[in-house]
Amino acid sequence: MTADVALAVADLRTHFFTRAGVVKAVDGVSFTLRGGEVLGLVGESGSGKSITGFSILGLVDDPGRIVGGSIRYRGRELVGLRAAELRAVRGREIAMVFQDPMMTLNPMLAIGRQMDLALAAHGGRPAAARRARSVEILGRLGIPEPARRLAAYPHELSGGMRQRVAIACALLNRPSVIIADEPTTALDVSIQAQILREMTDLVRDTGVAMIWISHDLAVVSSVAQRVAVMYAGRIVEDGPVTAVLRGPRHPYTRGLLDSLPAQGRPGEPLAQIPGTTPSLLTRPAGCPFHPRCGRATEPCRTAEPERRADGEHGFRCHNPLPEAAP
Amino acid sequence: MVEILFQRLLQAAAVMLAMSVLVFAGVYAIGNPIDVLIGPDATQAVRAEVIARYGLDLPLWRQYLGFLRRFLEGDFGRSFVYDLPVLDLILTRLPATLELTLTAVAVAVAAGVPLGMYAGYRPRSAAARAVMAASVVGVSVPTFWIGLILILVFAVWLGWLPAGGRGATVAVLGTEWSLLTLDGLAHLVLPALNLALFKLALMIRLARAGTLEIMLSDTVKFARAAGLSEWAVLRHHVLRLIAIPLVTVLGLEFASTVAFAVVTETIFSWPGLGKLIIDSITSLDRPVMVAYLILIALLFIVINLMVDLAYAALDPRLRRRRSAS
Amino acid sequence: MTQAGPADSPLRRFVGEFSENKAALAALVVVAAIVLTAVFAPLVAPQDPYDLASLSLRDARRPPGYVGSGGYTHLLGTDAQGRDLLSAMLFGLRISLEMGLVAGGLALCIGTAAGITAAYLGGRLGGALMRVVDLQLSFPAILLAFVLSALLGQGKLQLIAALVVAQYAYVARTAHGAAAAERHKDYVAAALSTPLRGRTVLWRHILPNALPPVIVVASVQVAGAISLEATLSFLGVGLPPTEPSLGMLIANGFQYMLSGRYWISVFPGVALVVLVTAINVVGDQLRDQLNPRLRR
Amino acid sequence: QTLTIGVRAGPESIDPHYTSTGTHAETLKHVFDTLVWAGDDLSLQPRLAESWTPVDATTWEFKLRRGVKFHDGSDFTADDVKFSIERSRKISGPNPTSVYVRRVRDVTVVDPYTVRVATNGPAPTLPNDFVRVFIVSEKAARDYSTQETANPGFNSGKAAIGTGPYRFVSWVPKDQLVLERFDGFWGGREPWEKVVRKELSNDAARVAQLKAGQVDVIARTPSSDIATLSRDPKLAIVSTGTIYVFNLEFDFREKPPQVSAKDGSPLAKNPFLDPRVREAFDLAIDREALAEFATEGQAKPASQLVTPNIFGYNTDIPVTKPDVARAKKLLAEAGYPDGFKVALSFTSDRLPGDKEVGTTLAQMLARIGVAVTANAQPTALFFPARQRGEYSLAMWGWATSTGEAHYTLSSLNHSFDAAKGAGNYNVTGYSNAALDGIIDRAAVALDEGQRRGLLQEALALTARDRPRLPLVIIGTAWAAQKARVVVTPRVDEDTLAMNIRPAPGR
Amino acid sequence: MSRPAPAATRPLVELAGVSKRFATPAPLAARLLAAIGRAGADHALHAVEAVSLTVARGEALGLVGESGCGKSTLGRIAAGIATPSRGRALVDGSPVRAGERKLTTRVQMIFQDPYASLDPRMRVGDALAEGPVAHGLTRAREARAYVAAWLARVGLDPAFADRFPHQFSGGQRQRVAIARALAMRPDILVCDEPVASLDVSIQAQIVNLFLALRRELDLTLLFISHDLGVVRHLCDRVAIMYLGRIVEIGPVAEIYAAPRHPYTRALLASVPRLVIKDGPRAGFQPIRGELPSPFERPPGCPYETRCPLAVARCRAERPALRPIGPVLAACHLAEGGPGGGPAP
Ligand SMILES: Nc1ncnc2c1ncn2[C@@H]1O[C@H](COP(=O)(O)OP(=O)(O)OP(=O)(O)O)[C@@H](O)[C@H]1O
Ligand SMILES: Nc1ncnc2c1ncn2[C@@H]1O[C@H](COP(=O)(O)OP(=O)(O)OP(=O)(O)O)[C@@H](O)[C@H]1O
Ligand SMILES: [Mg+2]
Ligand SMILES: [Mg+2]
Repeated sequence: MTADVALAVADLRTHFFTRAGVVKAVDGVSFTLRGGEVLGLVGESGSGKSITGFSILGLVDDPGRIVGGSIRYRGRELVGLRAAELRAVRGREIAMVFQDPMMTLNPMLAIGRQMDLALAAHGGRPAAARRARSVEILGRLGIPEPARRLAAYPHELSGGMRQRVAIACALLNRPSVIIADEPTTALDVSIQAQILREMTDLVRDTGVAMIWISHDLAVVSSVAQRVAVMYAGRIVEDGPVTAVLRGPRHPYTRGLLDSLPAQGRPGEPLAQIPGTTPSLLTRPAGCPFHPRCGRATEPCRTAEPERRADGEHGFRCHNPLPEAAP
Repeated sequence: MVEILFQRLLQAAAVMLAMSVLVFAGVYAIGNPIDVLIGPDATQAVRAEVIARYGLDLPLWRQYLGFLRRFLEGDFGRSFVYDLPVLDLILTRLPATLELTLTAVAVAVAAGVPLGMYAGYRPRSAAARAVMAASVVGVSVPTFWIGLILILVFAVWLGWLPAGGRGATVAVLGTEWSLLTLDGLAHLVLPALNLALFKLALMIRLARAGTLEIMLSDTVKFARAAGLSEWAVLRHHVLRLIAIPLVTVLGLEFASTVAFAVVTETIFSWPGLGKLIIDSITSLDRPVMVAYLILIALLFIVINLMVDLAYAALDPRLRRRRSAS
Repeated sequence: MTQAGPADSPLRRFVGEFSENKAALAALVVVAAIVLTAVFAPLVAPQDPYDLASLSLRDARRPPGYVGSGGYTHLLGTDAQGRDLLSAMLFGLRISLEMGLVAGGLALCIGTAAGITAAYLGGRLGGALMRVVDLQLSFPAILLAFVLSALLGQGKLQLIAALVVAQYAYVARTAHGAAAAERHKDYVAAALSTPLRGRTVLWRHILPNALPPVIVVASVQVAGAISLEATLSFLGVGLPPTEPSLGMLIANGFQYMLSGRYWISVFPGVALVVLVTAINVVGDQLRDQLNPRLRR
Repeated sequence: QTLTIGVRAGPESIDPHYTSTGTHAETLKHVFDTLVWAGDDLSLQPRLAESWTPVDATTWEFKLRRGVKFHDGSDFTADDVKFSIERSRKISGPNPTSVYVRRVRDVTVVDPYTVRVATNGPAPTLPNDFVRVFIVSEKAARDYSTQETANPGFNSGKAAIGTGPYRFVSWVPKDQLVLERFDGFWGGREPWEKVVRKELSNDAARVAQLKAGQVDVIARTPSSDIATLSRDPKLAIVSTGTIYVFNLEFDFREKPPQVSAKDGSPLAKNPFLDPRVREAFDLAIDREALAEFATEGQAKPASQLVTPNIFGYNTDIPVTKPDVARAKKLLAEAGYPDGFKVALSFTSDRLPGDKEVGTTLAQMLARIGVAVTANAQPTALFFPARQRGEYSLAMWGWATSTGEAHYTLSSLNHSFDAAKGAGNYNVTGYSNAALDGIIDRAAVALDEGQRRGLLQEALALTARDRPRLPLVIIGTAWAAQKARVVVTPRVDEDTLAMNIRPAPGR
Repeated sequence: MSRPAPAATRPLVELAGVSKRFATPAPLAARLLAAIGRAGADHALHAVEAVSLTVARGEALGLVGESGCGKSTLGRIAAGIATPSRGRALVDGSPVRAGERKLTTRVQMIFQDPYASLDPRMRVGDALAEGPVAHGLTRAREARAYVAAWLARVGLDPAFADRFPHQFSGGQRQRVAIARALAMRPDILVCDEPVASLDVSIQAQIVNLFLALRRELDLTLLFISHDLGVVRHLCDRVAIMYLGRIVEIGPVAEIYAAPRHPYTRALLASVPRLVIKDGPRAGFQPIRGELPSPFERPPGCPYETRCPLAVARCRAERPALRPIGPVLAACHLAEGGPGGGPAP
């Protein structure tokens, strides 16, 4: 099984050294991603999902820094690589897609040009071959008349098409890992459905591994095989998606599920998680979720829970919820 | 097309009208040009005769209407001082000024944009700070002073370059250009540099501000995530994105470039429009002033038009909307 | 981000951030020192350059260190009128600062008002207003100043008027750009939908939000005003020669540059560069700090 | 062999009759000759006329030089003289050359080498006027002698045919004039094959180009640079006094616009009407100091409005010695123990040292308790404002360009009289009947000795009454590449290629 | 449906045939290029076309549709922020807006992005007090207490009045925006995607707040969202928009249970559902085809280009909204009777 691991992140810590203090955006994240697997990364806003993604690619902006941990891509350590070596990994081995395609695509360049730049960055191929590859990928993603589209500018495309172009850019160099950071959040449901469909097909057909970052549990549940729930910079629960969603062991995951409107009856108040997101600057001692947790006990206030596992289903909680009946 | 051109022409006409009224009123308020031009020994009779000959005895509005009428017939009038058609006087000097200002702008862009982009790319580096500090000096030190220092250093002390004048020229398409001869280029270097310094500082600042902002954008992050080298990111993405504000400001700054050319041309004895206009101001040569300002207004409008076209060339959003299928 | 503690007052944070840039802090200290010496010039300066009777022509154009007929050492030498250059510079700084601040301030007010109003009005009316501003920009400032001082005569007020007319257009454009961007933001729509009166929204919401870039431009404009004033002096339409501004001193000393009496022009030049550089460095830091995207 | 000269300003046209500006005449002296020549010290010398004599009170006869050729090879004759004199009446730019022939009634060709000029009334100084009357070729210029055709004809070179030592090649206004040697010049070949006159109006630019070796000679070297330039072993400085004298003029009108008490309140009457005040001002001025410090030794103290080489100069008038104590006393006696306030206006860009002298004057007047605000103005603003009578105290330079004092006295100090054409430049309202009488008599005195006496008397009277105070005589200097050229100075500041010779040993 | 529909009184909000066109003023260069034939000149953009709808007092109407279909524009017209190009927006029979001025304080709006809708340089207390003071709802002296009361009402600490918007979290900011709208004591609240930018746990708080406000203040809501789940939870009726038009409108339960319009059906099918069962997952059934450009409208049914069922008539004739069972739908193929949509 280990041979099949595409990406192994262990105890990753990425901190931002701001004037106000050190923001521990990612603070001890560990997970593994197998080839051909989709890992959903969920959690509320600001819990460190995106920074985890950026850390893997070495794209953390000033004043942020990876202060500890390891990221192994197919057994090769990425933390501490030189800039040029990292650049060779980016796009070639691990690619990334961002939330808002309008912000990520350069409005001043034709999409063909942008794809060409991404291809040329990894060298070698003649221009005609690069063009053919671009056309191929666009076609693969269900864009009609891909050859003609190369000359189009982002503003000439609909939102859904733009996002497909962004995804195409990520796929160009046949990476084996894709980090998709909320790629459908900016889109409305009907387009989101299209993209989800194409991405699942893609994973099935090419065997690429994917980290799908989202805060929409429903989306994650329909694309991912495994899920990791982040809270305040670390993963509090992880495991096969059905197991976690059917029987969450961590109260935070439970709270997330309960607050979905689909869970309540129309017109009735929804269940909500009390309190507010903790500041990553002054993280509460013990379990970071304890101020909002109905099940918190004394150890929660003092001791940080270690990951416990129940088969493939892991969680960090002193008082986990009971296992759901299968 | 016709409508747009018409609109632009109308705008040009309005600007020119305003300019000419301003100059007429201004010169009128300063005094009678003849008082500057005429010798002290001229009798009252001669003085009156000359004033009448130049039409300066008429009420201002009649002088102005006369000017307008002739202008509409395509006659800009003749210089009080030289009795030459003003248009000839200006057109023979225009190439020199254009050559100077365009070279200066080119230098400013060619040097300012890369420097500014570097300063924006590594804002906290010592080199970037040095560039920014130097650019401050560029905007703060008066042009005439820098000009003299340049002359002192490069012409007088080192003797590398001529201290002034235009040097050999080559006629191309009926106008003389010094850009095309070695001697001409040697003469062009210092004044162009002098004039460029101010713009250079501006370009550096603009390019830095734009780069600083864009380096933080998702576009750049996405490009980096695709494995693009930093050079490719700067060259292909950032440069494209900062081009539009740069072009806008350049267009706007054109008028001031020409204005500072006045100073530079004076220091370097550059036979361009700037020297002509300063001299015509000091001799109250009204027809030259009016024609010059009208020309500048025209130039400004043309530049604005070109900026708009450059927008269209640079910004695909302004280009043709391809139909969806 | 959102986790700002309540104790973290914006001002404190601002000051803290500012003082982190050592260069900017130093520049601020320089500006403050210069302003102070300028304000207290009459107390600091060895000589009163306005008192013509106290000047002696025999002391004219003496190099730094010369002991003049007044019995004291001219640390920076004397100028063409026998003025102690140090004193002249101190007083000159005063005038330059005054001119820069007054002209810059007026240009700021007028330009902001014009730009913001045009942005608020929008449409044809606002467009027409901005056309006027464009027209102003097309008219070379130097010529404008020349005509103005010819019209109004020589003097500080006239020069300030000329500088303001020459510079307000830049502020107006910046203000217009900033305000036009703010104009279409939701908080303006929200205020208008209350409904509040247009004027109220203009002053209370649009103005404060459009101001930061304008202030930065203004800090450059103060420097620009000082430098433009020097250029006008060079062209012969500056201040009266008995009221030496820094620019005036530089322009007057210009003719001695080739003859090796560098100090008459260089010392005021250096003072001008230091002052303007310091103002600009402070302005740059302010700009970077006011840019929320560069915030940490 | 090319000679490159850097001058302040060049011609305004190639037509010598177009305008009477000094620099215009200076330039065209290379191409065209005059009947009478003003020598380096302004003494009258034969040129195209070998001699001139008054035939009667209103007629002068000029004997012309023989064997003179125009640049096109044709002969110079009396017809060309008649044509040229008449032409200079018809052609007129902003500054008509007709002033030089205003006293000419008509011209008669006696024979090809003799002309007679009849004048309106006695014109003893006609030869002085003729120093500026250029002779053009009738043949070449006939078709270019209307207001419209003159400039195009001459500027294109078609009509620019003279008898001078150089012929016209090309001219770009405000840039440069190119001349080449005329081998058929009657006075012998010039040493320079080609002469380039560059207009370098900015002082620093001129000096810089000289230092950079781009020009051989520059005219009007800035006084501030003379000391350094003369220390340069490669350069030589030649200087001379000029015919320019700075003067300080008082306002004689009842209500002077720029005079007030020190607190700004109006004064009961114009203080300048009191001779004691004018004397006090005279005594306040240290002319030695002005000359030595304000102009860095380039100027000389002046005792009167004309310079020593001018006809009519009065050697008996001394330079006023400064006496601050007495000046203060006189002011007190006149009723101004605390002085008063006045604006002193002066040109700032016209003549070497004008700004410095102006500001220095302000200092000197401050010493006797007069509060002076210095108002330095560009020429373009100064003269129109002065003409409008806006100034109450003005300082500016005047040149006796005709070489005789009558010109100066009648223009500046004679009462303004439009009919007589007198006092053309007197805008101060000064009027002194006695002085007017002397000046008028000098105008028609044919006898040189008598005329000289009258002019000297008028100058003496002026020195006593002080309508305006002479300050300093302006000096001028040429700087040249020592190894290449030698310059002989001229008091009228003309920079002529004819006065520049290759350095010996070259 | 959890609550009986309010009694059929006279509607409180009435939009009568409103349209909104944006005459996109092309930049000069574009026009210039257009003039020399390099580009097609831009047409006016129809953001909203001939929409008529009513909302009864106390009712909550959800407005759902694809991004860019004109929801916000319609909301802005209803709230009196934008002037319709044609048609009128009425509250209680009187116009909301005349010329460039909004006339009433009875309609208030909550904007899509709470951060953008708060003046970043104004303390929220001042922002909240500004409107009520200007309209005499409270006096300047009492404004603090007034503001504090409303902050408390939306569940915020009254001490927050002295903070700046950036010092709040997303959910708190949205509450501030709600408090600002409520402080004007409106009868009608137009909410433009108030939960779209929030994540689930905060979204639940806001949804609960709206539920409470409806109950306690008898507010009438126009609730814009593309989150079908939230709309179902909160609203009585729902209107589905497509390309500036309403294609279906009716009671929430009816429409969710049996959508008549093929677009509504596709939309509902696209909503991702939480999958908690093991085994193969149901594939998505995304809407095929592309959205036509809002600049170039097809003459027939706007949905025709993507509709799997389209027939010739759909291409030629634009369907009108007509009653089909308990709902109104604009589809030629929809039939009356329960669940009587066109057969897939
Ligand atoms: N440049 C920065 N400086 C300081 N803190 C930062 C910076 N960038 C991110 N952070 C902090 O890191 C934390 C994690 O941010 P991240 O973007 O990973 O959150 P996220 O889980 O992706 O949230 P969202 O769902 O909103 O995208 C945030 O709390 C944020 O405050
Ligand atoms: N001020 C405007 N000028 C020009 N076009 C506009 C303007 N406002 C909106 N539009 C256009 O009108 C159409 C409808 O916009 P609107 O904001 O109402 O959509 P929406 O349904 O609210 O979309 P979203 O879900 O993205 O908020 C869009 O195509 C939009 O581009
Ligand atoms: Mg994120
Ligand atoms: Mg919207």
